[in-house]
Amino acid sequence: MNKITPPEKLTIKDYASDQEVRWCPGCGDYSIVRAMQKTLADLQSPPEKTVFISGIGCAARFPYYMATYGFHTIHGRAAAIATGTKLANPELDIWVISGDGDSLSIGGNHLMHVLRRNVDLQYILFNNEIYGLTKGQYSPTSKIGTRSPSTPMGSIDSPLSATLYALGCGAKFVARGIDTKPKHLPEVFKRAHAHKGASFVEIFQNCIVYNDGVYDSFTAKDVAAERQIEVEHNKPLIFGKEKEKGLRMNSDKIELEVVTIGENEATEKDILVHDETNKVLATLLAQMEGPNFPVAIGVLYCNPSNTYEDAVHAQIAAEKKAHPSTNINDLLRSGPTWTVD
Amino acid sequence: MNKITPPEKLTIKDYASDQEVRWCPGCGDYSIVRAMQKTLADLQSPPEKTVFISGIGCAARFPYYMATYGFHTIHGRAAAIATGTKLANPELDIWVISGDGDSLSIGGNHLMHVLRRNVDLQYILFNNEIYGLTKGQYSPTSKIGTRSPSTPMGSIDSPLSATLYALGCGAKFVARGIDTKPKHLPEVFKRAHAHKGASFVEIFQNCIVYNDGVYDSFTAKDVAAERQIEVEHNKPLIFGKEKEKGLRMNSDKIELEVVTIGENEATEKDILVHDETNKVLATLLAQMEGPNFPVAIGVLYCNPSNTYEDAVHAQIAAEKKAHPSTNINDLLRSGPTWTVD
Amino acid sequence: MEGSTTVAMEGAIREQVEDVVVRFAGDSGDGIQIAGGQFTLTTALAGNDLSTFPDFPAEIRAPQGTTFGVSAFQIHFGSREIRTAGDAPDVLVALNPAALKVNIADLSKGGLIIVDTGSFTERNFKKAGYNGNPIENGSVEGFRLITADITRNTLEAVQEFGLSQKEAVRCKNMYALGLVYWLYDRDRSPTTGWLNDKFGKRPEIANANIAAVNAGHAFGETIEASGETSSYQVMPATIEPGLYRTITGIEAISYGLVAGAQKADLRMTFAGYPITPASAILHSLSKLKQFDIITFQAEDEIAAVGAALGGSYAGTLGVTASSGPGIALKTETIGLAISVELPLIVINVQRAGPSTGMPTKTEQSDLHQAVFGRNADSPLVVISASTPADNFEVAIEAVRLTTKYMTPVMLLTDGYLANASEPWNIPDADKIPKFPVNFLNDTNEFSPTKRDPVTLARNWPIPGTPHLEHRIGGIEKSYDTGNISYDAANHQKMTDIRKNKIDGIANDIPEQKVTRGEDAGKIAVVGWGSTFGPITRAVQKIRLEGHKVSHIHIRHIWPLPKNLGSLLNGFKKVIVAEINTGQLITVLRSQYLIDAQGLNKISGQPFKVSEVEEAIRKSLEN
Amino acid sequence: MEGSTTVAMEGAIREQVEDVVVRFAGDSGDGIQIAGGQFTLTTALAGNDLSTFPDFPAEIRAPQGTTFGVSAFQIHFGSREIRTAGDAPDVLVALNPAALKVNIADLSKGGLIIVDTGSFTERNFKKAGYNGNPIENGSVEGFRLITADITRNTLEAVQEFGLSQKEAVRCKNMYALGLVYWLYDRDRSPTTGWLNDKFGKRPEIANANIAAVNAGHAFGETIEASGETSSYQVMPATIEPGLYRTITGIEAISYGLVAGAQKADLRMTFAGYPITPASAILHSLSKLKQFDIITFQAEDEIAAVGAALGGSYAGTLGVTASSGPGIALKTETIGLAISVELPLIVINVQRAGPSTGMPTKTEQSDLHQAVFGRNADSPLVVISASTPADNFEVAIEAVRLTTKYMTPVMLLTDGYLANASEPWNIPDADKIPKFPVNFLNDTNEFSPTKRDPVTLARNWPIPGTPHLEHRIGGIEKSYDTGNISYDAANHQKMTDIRKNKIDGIANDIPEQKVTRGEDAGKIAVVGWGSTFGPITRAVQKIRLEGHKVSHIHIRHIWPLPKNLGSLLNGFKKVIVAEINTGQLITVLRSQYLIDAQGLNKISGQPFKVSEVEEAIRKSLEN
Ligand SMILES: Cc1ncc(C[n+]2csc(CCOP(=O)(O)OP(=O)(O)O)c2C)c(N)n1
Ligand SMILES: Cc1ncc(C[n+]2csc(CCOP(=O)(O)OP(=O)(O)O)c2C)c(N)n1
Ligand code: SF4
Ligand code: SF4
Ligand SMILES: [Mg+2]
Ligand SMILES: [Mg+2]
Repeated sequence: MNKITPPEKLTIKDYASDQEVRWCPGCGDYSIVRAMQKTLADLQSPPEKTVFISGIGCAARFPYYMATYGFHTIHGRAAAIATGTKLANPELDIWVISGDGDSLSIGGNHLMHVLRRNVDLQYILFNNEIYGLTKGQYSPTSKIGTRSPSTPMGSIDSPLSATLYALGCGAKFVARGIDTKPKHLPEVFKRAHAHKGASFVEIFQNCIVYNDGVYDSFTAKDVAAERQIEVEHNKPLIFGKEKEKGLRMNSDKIELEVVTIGENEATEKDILVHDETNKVLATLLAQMEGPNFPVAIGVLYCNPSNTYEDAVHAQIAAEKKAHPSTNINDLLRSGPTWTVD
Repeated sequence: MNKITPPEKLTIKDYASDQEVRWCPGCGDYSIVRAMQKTLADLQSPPEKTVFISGIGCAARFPYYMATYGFHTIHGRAAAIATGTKLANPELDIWVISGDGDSLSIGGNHLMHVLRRNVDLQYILFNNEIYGLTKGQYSPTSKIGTRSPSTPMGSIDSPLSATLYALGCGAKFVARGIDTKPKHLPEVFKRAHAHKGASFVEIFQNCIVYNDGVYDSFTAKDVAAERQIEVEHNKPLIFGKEKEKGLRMNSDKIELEVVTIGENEATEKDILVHDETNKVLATLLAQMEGPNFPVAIGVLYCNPSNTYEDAVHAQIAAEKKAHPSTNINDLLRSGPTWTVD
Repeated sequence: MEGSTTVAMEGAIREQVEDVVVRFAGDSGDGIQIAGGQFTLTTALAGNDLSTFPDFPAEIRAPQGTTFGVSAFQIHFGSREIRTAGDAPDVLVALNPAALKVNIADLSKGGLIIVDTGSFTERNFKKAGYNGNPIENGSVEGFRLITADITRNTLEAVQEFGLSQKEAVRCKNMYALGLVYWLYDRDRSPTTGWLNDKFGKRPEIANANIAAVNAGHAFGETIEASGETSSYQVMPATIEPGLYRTITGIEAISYGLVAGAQKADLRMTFAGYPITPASAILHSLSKLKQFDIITFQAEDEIAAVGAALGGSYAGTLGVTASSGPGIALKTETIGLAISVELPLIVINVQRAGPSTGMPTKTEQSDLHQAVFGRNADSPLVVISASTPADNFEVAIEAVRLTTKYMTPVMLLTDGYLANASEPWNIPDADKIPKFPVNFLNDTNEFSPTKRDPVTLARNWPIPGTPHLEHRIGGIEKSYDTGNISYDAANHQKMTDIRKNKIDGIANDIPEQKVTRGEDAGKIAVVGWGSTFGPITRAVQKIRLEGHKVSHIHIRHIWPLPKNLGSLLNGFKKVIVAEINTGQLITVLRSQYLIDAQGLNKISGQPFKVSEVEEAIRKSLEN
Repeated sequence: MEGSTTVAMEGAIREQVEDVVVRFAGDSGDGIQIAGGQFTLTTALAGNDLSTFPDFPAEIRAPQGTTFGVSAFQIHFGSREIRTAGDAPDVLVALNPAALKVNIADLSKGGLIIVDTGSFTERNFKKAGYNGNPIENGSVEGFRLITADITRNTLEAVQEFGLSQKEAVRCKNMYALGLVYWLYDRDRSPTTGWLNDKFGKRPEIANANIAAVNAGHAFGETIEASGETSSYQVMPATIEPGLYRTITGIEAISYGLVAGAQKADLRMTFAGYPITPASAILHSLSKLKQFDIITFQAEDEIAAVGAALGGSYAGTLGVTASSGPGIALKTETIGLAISVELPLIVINVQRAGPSTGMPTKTEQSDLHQAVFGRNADSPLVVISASTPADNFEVAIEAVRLTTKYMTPVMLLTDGYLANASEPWNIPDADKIPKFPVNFLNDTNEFSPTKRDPVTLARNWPIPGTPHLEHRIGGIEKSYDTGNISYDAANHQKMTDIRKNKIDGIANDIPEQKVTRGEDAGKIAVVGWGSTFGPITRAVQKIRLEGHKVSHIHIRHIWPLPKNLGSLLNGFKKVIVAEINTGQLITVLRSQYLIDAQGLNKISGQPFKVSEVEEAIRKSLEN
């Protein structure tokens, strides 16, 4: 075996593989892969213990571009495969990479179960509200009226909210990011990584070819400050160019409302403080949509609980203690036997 | 064809098929089938237009016992098959019957999509927190610690809440019932039936063989009044033997609390009035669990919206208007042609 | 009973018989399987060879007394080699009218029926679909009969132990067992011991059950004394010396997997989704966690095979098990496993289909699915077990091949084999050769698709290994680098490699042996899987008549043993007996262009020996 | 170019050639498919016979200039019958260095290369993996060359129309097209008309493109005048009279389904889940809603086939389409359809595997999956299309069989057939026989499993019909009543019925015809699906040399035509040519015990005529 001395500190470049990137020029995926490489460098994640597992789709090509372990599996099943990998070796640091079709169309059930079971991995969903790889059909997150090759008259089914779905599945960590926020996104990734258990991150990602500008209403530079709210635990839920707006709870209607501080008797005291352990608040934040509400990004919910693989291995350890013999001959001879001679 | 004059009014018996019922004696499914037969009789549903479509499981045997059309399909796929049936013939009145394994384990994804799309059918989930038909393995709704043939040391994964899941999937109608409430259950069924769109009903059902008494903590006669709350639209959320308890919103913590009217300054005015169109309230109600909270039953959420099959057929109608010819020869000759002679 | 002589015994004269088939039958709540299990153990201890067949009702707990709620357990035992659970019962124990109704047609001519008259009520006749009492209306004509009010007698016998009525009635099965113990002169002490063990914490129940066994036995002695009926004796069989146990197919397969993983030096990731009759493997492995086995009940079959493959990816032995419809769902992922060349064992406990079919009934109809049932050119290894105990060896073979060749292995067993049990000469596990896996950690000229020049298996670098970071996936990959490749010539090369790798395994499996008979001759009866018993017995019987008929039983279905073609060519006729409409025969005909004829049965039941015999006779005549 | 003579033409001397293969290639953003499409239409209008093959890159939009972003379109046209897209291009249009790099190896000896020197920059050489300019460093040696700065010339030609730079550059493909129009003396007016139509709302774009076509053409005339190169002429082919159009496989299959549904008097429920290359059927039917077609993009393949089956249950024609991995997911539900005996058409647009494989490349490797790929004994009908237009007829046949026999039908087509196009003598739809479905509404002795005594098809009572309320499901059902049945004899009977029903369809399909050649002879080359073109051309060529070689092309894969066995027995040798490792051959060998030999290729590419020829020659020699 060659003796390779690892460099003192791994840089962003050390996390990039030698494979030519095959996304369309201008695709939002480029910035996400960069954000991920930055994240790993910031975390100094050991490449040999880091595994990217993906399904199928443009997003799912992601593992090829990382100089870590990677498994490009089949459509919709990455969560299930990753569960097996994590159970088999809890030491591995697993990131699942998936698209909105991969995760929420064919793979919705596996996503639900990996979240419910709370397997310790990071599940990153690139939501471009479209099927990129198969050339632009509408997806379960596409807005009503989306014209696509399979819906030439416009789509008619209500889109699923990835984040609300994750909360409904019992996820213990739910966050959101945007492809074009190179500073915010790595921070979200790091929070997801720090959370022990299944961490769900939805990234609003622009597909320049089949769904260009689908998030412009809140990501375009000129409107971003008014249309986004970066939530942070224990910090007031304020936004706007001058941080002049905030969210207030209307407890009669049990719904949020946007207020401008100083207007209509709204004071800073009225502004809700984000509590990332409150699931109902997370639901309220996740529900917010333009044009009347800002879109919430950051960690909407984080409420750690026991992880699945820990419990699995605890049972194995207990059984090993209770039944120390692993001699096959003992096993075969358990129960009634008799001798013929 | 025989001329059969239908009786003036169909009775409960007219909805029962001639097939021998093959559930275990004492199974909760018996009362559900009776409640359904009563519902159909109350509604005078035309048997020829009524279709029961089920997956596989004890619950899924249901269609055999109804004197209507029935399709006992395969495990987890009833929602998908029913979607095709409804699209093909929107005149049919479709009930999907399923178990917790069928719906939330293998079939979770189809359930999500039928709810999201809002296909007009009633989806009835018999939740016995166990796999009955395959002899008692734990299910996605089983409580942590459930000992079963596949979890001899107790199950370790957090159960899914069927109701919260349905809400996360974007369901427009979410209700709950209990097998042993022969008066309440048909009313829930009727509300589900009246709702145009996908109606989701979770029934707490006792499996006497593999999970007996799993709901006793709130269904046992002696505790029911204290541990259940029957919610009704526009009515205050009160419960208790003397209707002396109620639910109050704590808007600082954004959570519900149980109060006793007259105690600790709690007045009737503090008690929340149920608004079945409020999704966050539905989420709060669905989250309630014993011992500190009563379990909410009845219609938690009902907020109708366009149905999928209506939109599908509206597009077809529009295209028929726009392109009235259905002559195949015209179709074949569309686009550039040339003559060889 | 094939041969019988009368011998003088101490005290009584017992008719000696060579082999007997007894079927216990009753309501599913009657404890039939327990009685059967105890009788099996006792019979094994008495030195008989034996084979058993439990037949569960499809319903969990059908309403009492109905025909579809009848549970049965059949045991065939004898002083000769026993290979099947028997064509027709010589003795039928019917604990209620429904049990009589369902089973009487199978009884051998002049067979003995033991009925519990206590359950012969008008209500039960009706439930069973009888018009009146079958004992009185001629329904049992031509059979011998022992009638006993087993219910009442049992209640009397256990009265003193103060059980509840329900508990007391539950001892009925032990009374019936005692009666059959008397009939075949069996030692009651193993059952007594077992009862004391099982109900250690509730001795009153143990004692009541023991009292019931004794009462049943005493009842037999009484009627014998009265000359009504006589009892029998079945001498010990000549059995290879060794330490024995009874083993079911499920136990054998589970133990085989555990042993195989240990031989491969691997931990195991077993992921399953419940389905009859495969769930039992999940249950059984769930209780063996101390062997470093992760058992995972997945959300569906796709997730199960996915998690197993994910487990293999991480460097454990990934295993999944299901039955036909579940296997269908796994095929896409199996294709991925073929493409990425990772170990994966897929166990199919076959059941009657198509679709949901008859889940509790057996069939061998998934061979086509195993060999051909995937999109694209996607060869894998298919092996099969032929007796309950054989599952042990086959499971180990599956582990050997999957790890040595980095290929999925499909292991075919079936509902009959899974539930049936047989006495098993317990092997010495230490003598089973090891085949430890070496994960790659050589970084020299590393490529994930580098191959062993002989086996053509790619090497196995696992996540966690420094400096071997790489990517795998289901897209076609370069032969050289493992990177994605759409190159035409490369796809040809990779397709060829995948095929050649599997074809080459023919060099690493035993040559096909002839189970019974000569290496050439008039007729070869070819079988695979659970038809082993009836075929081998039928061939034995025909051979005793002097015919040159051989039995060839195939374990390795794909690739087939190297010598199989020439072996089959040595026979004038080849009969392929299968519990399907003709599946192995498709493979044999296409591979060897042999005009094999099928013997097929698809009724959810195993072959009877007589059916196979008859087919051979017919073929001999032509 | 197989034959060429020189003829005097008005003004110029044009070399006359019998057939030519032209390949347009460039970056995926270069509009190659559009240029190809236009050239095809014009060529068809000129009276040539033709065949085309588009070859898309796997990536959506790979970085410009890379080899994996190259898109190509090949057309083979001639004055004789054309059956394939051609073995090797005679002319290669390379709009950038990467296109040259990827395609040059395929070019025929001495072929003509047209390059856009405007794209031949250092940066692009590097991206294409060239070390320097290939035109200068000997890479194009042995070929003829037309170099033109197409980019600059185009920009100049369109300058006056005031387009943006991006829009102007996009006209490059039209310039190249104009040049090739000159090369083969083509009429430009169809393209002019098409451009005016397409860009009706932006006439400046239409005009710019027209100007580019004209400029390209003019460039050709200039270099011809200078004597540098000469142009060619391909005379019209002798083609059966009729009204023609070009049709792709996708169009043909969609129209066939629509026509079939109309002939059956049924509405259609088409449910699909996107997958390359099958998605195009969903797209195409989505635009035909006026024909009472419900199109449903399901959440996955399982839901898609489920919804299709649900649609059939309700009394519409349920259809689903996918490719290998998606079909794998559908198999459990197909089993249900077999069990409940409802119509269901499953279209498999095959692609290269295993697993994700090479989604944009073609293969015929899902035949095993279609015929054998389900659990249990679960026969269904398998049919296949052999040319793009043939999909039309085959789709109608699928509708006929699925409704008449109440059975799923698997229709095999492939990526090549789906995307390729050919001229089509448009049939008169009114002459296609009707086969209207009659839903049961007779309540007399009703049972859902009542059968037609001849076809063995069960009747079709649909929900909504008064007094026919009944239950169906995947559990085995009684032959008589349709209720659940676990009876052994009944399962045998039902299994037999399912098999006999499908086997019996052999009486209702055309006998196997010989496509070319005698009904008996030395060699039969047997094919199915998209190998039709190369096989038939190869056989034609060999026959011209006087050999008794026949071509037999099979449409009905299961059941096989009744006479096929005896037909094949009439040949000394049988070669089965397939784009897989040998799948139809398995079926033929096992059915007929014929020692057929396989001709196999698995590179994601169709056969070349020469490859088939060579195989036949080799076989003739032995
Ligand atoms: C079983 C299966 N079904 C379908 C496909 C085709 N397919 C590939 S990717 C994809 C959807 C991609 O959408 P998404 O997950 O949103 O990823 P994106 O390309 O937008 O990043 C589909 C339908 C497949 N590869 N396998
Ligand atoms: C594809 C497939 N997988 C597994 C099974 C086995 N199976 C039948 S029912 C069932 C679960 C039943 O649980 P649930 O849906 O909760 O219904 P219940 O029996 O409790 O009413 C399973 C796993 C099957 N029939 N098909
Ligand atoms: S198709 Fe869309 S998502 Fe896919 S690579 Fe291109 S821009 Fe990105
Ligand atoms: S197993 Fe449970 S759910 Fe199933 S029929 Fe019996 S009691 Fe009911
Ligand atoms: Mg997407
Ligand atoms: Mg259940």
